[in-house]
Amino acid sequence: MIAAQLPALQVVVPLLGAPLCLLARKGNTAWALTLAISAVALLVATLLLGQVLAQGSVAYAFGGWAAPWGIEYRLDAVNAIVLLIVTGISTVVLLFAKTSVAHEIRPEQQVLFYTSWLLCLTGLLGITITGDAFNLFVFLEISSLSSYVLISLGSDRRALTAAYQYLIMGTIGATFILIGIGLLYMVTGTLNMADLAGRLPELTASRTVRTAFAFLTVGIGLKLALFPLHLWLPNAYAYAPSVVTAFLAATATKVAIYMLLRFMFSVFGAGFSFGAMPLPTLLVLLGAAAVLSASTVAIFQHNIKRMLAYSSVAQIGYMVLGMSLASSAGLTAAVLHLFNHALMKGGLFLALGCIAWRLGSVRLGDLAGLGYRMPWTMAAFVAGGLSLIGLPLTAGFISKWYLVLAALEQGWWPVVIVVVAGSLLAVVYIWRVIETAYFRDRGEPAPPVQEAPLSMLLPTWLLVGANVYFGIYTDLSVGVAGQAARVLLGTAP
Amino acid sequence: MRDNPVLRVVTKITLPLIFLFALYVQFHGDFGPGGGFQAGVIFAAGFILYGLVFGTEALRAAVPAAVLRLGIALGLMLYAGVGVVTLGLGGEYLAYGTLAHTAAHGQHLGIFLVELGVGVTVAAVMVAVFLAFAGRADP
Amino acid sequence: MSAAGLYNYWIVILLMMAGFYVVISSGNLVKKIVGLNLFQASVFILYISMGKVAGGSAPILREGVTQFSNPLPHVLILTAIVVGVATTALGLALVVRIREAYGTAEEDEIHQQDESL
Amino acid sequence: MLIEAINIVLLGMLAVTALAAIRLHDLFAVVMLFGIYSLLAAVVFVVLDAVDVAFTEAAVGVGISTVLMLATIGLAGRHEKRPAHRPLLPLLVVVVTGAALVYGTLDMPHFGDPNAPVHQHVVPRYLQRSADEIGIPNVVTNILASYRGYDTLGELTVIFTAGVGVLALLGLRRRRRERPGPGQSPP
Repeated sequence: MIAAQLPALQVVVPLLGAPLCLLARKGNTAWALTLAISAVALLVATLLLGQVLAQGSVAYAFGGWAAPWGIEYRLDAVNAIVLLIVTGISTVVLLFAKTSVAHEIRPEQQVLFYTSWLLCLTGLLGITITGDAFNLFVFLEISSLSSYVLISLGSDRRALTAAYQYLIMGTIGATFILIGIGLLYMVTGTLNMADLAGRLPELTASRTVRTAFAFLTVGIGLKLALFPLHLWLPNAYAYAPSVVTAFLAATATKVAIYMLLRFMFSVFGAGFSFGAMPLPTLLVLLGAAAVLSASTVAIFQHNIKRMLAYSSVAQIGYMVLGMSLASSAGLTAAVLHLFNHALMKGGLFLALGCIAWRLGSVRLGDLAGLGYRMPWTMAAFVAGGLSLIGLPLTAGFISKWYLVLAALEQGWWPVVIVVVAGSLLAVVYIWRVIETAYFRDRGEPAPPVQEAPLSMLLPTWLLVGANVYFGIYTDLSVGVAGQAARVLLGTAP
Repeated sequence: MRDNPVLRVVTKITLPLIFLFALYVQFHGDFGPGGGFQAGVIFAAGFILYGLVFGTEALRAAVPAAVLRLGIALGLMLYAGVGVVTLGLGGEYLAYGTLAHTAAHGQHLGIFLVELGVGVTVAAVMVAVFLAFAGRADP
Repeated sequence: MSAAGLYNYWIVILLMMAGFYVVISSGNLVKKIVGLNLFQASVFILYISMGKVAGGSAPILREGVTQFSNPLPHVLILTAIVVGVATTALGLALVVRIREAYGTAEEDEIHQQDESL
Repeated sequence: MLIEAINIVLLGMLAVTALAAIRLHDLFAVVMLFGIYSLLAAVVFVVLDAVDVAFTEAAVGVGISTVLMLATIGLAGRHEKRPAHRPLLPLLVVVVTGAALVYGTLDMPHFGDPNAPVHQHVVPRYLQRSADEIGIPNVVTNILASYRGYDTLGELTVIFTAGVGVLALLGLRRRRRERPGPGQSPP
C-alpha cells in the first residue's frame, strides 16, 4: 500500500518536516531532524527509481481527482534520476553541514537555516515530480524563496545583495513562466502537462503557442543561468554559506535543466521545439558562448568559489549543447552530464567548505602551501578538478565523451572544438589552484592549519569517490540516461 | 498615537469586531467570497492595529515569539496533516472523502480543516512580519 | 473585427511592460520591488481577463443563474497573489538589511562600495 | 457591452497610474500609486466576476504590500536617486518583450468569448459537478481547497517560507547593532 503512495511522500515528507524543524530549539536538533528527513527522501527516491525502471512510468492523483481536473504527479526515467540526484546530494551535504554550519551561521539562525533547507528540498522535489504546469510554478517559488533565504545567510554583507539580485532575476523568470503557462492554458484549456502534450500538436501554427514557448524558454533560462542570463549566479554562489553553495550548485541548476527538457521535449514535443522554432541554432550558440566565455572568466577569478561558480555556468553550457543536438545520443550526454556534474561540483564545493572552515578564506593567495597542510582536502579538490576537466577514469570524461560522440554523429565539428577548448580552459583554472596549493611558498611562516575533521572529509570523499566510481562503472548512469533520452524523444514510455 | 485616549478606547471596541469579522470570513468561504487566507489577513490586521495603537512592545508581550513560531508551524502542519490522515485512511493524499462516512461530509470537513490551517499560518506570519519590520524601526 | 476582441489584452500588455520597465530600469532597490508588484498584478489581470465570459456572473452556484465566468483562473491567481506578497515581504526584508549594511538603497552606490574593497 | 466599456476605462486609469509611477522619484508617491493601482485592479476583478480575487487583491495589494513598502521606505529612505541618463537597454528589452506578447495575442480567443478553449475542456466539470461531488456553492472554494487543494498547500508553504525568511533576516527582537563593515567570513 505504501508503495502506491510513494510519489506523494517524496514531497510531503520534507514539506511536513519544515514546520517540525521550525519548532526545534537547538541547531543540532534541527540538523538531526533535517538529515533524517533527507535520508528518508533519498530512500523514497531510490524506491521510486526502482518502480520506474520496472514499470516505465508512475502516476499519482492528488485528492483522488483524476487528471486533468486534479493535480497529478507523473514519474518517468527523466525525473526519477533527478529526484535521486537532489535527495542524494542533499543528504551527503547535510552530513557535512553540522560542523560547517555551526561555524558559519549564528546560533539563533541555525534552526531557521535548516527549516529553509527543507523548504528548498521540498520545492526542488516538487518541481521535478509534478505533472501539472501550474503546480510546477508554485513549487518553483517555494524553492526560489527558500534559496534566497539560504544565500542571504552568508557571512559577508555581499550575500545580501547577491540574494536580492537573485530575487529580482528569479521573480522576473518566474513571472515569465507564469505568462507562458497562462498563454498555454488560454489556447488549450488545460494545465496538465500530458494533456497539454496531447493538445499542442494541432496548434503548432498558433502564434499564441509560439509566444508561450518563447516566454517559458526565457523564464527557465533565467532560473537556469543560461548565458547571457547568468549574471545573478556568480555572486550568489560566491557569498552563500559553503554548504548552500554545494547544495544549490549540485541541484538547483539541474532541476532547471530538467524543466527545460520537460517543456521542450515532453510538453511542446521535439518536432515543435526543434522544427518549427529556431531553438537548435539558438541553443547551440548560447551553449558554446557559455562554455567559452564563462571558462575564460573563471581563469581570472581570485575567489575560488567564484571561479567554480563561473565554471558552473560553463558546465550548463555543455548540457545545453547536448540538448541542442536533439538526438538520442545528445540527450543521453545532457542527462549524463547533469548527473555527473552534480557529483563533481558537489565534491569540489564541499572541499572548499573544508578550506573555508580551516582558513576562513577561499581566496587563491591564501591557499599557498595548503597541499601539504590539508593533504586529504586538497587531494579531494584535485580529484574533483580532474573530473571537471574530463580526464579519463573520471565521471567528467564519460559525459564529455558521449557529448563528443553525439556531435560527431551529426557532423557538428564546431561543437567538438568547443568541448575540447572548454576542457583546456578548465585545465588552466584548475591548475592555478593546484600550483598555488602545492608549488608556492607562503613566504611568511604559515599559521598552523590542521586537516579538516572526518565529519567533513568523509562526505567530501564520498562525492569525489562517486566521480571515480561513475567514471569506471558506467552501466547505471549511462543506462538511466539513455532511458531518459528515449522517454524525452517519445520512443519509450 | 499611543497617548490618545480616544484612539485607545475606539481600538478596544473595534478589535472584537475585527476578530468577529475575521471568523466570519474564515468560515463563510463556502457561500460567498472569502476563506482562510483573507481571514488570516484580517485577523493579523487586528493584531497590527493593536500594535500600532498600544505600541509594538505591548504586542510583543501579548503575542510572544514562541507563540508566533508555534502558530506559523501549526497551521501548515494542520493542512499537511489532513493529507497524512487521508493517507492513513486508505485514500490518496488530501482525498477528503475518506474523512467521514459520506464523501460529501468528508469534503466539508476536509475543506474546513485546511482553510483553518491556512488562516492560522497566514495570521501568524503576517504578525511576525509586522513585528520584524517594526523591530528595525525603533532605534 | 480582430481589434475589438483583443483591445483589452493590448492594454494589459502595456501595463505588464510598464511594471517590467520599472524593475529593470530603476536603480533603487525599493522601487524595483514596486515594479515587480506592478508587473505581477498586471499578469493577474491577464489571467482574469481570459476567464471572463460575456454575460456570465461570479462562479458561485445559486438559483436562476446558468452562465458563469471561468473559476479556474481565479483559483490560480489567488495562489499567485499570495506567492507575490511572499516574495515582496522577503525582498523588502532584504532591502532593510542591505540598507543597514551599506547605508544606502541605491544600486550604483552599493556597487561602488563593493568595488572599492 | 457596458461591462467592456467600464473595463476599458478602468484599464486606461491603470495605465495612467503605472506610467506616473515610472516617472516619479519620490518613493512615497510611488508606493501610494501602487496602492491605487491595486485598488483599481481589484475593481477590474469585480467587473470580471472574480470576487474572491478582488477581495484578496484589496487585502494584499492595498493592505499588506503597501504597508510593508511604506515601512521599508521609512527605514531605507524615500527618495530615489535620479539616473544620470535614460537607460536605453531596458527600454529595448521591454519593447521587444511587449512586441512578442502582442504577436502572441493575434491568435488568441477574443475577450469574453464563451467558446474559447479555456471554457471548454476542464472547467465544465467543476461548474456542473462540484455541487454533487463536494457540495459547496462557491466553485472557487471547491477548486481551491479540493480539486487543486495540493496547489493551496504549496501556496501556504510559500507563505511559511516567507515567514521563516523574514525571521531569519530581521528577527523578532529589537535590532542589535551588527557587522557594519565588509569582510570575509569570520575566523
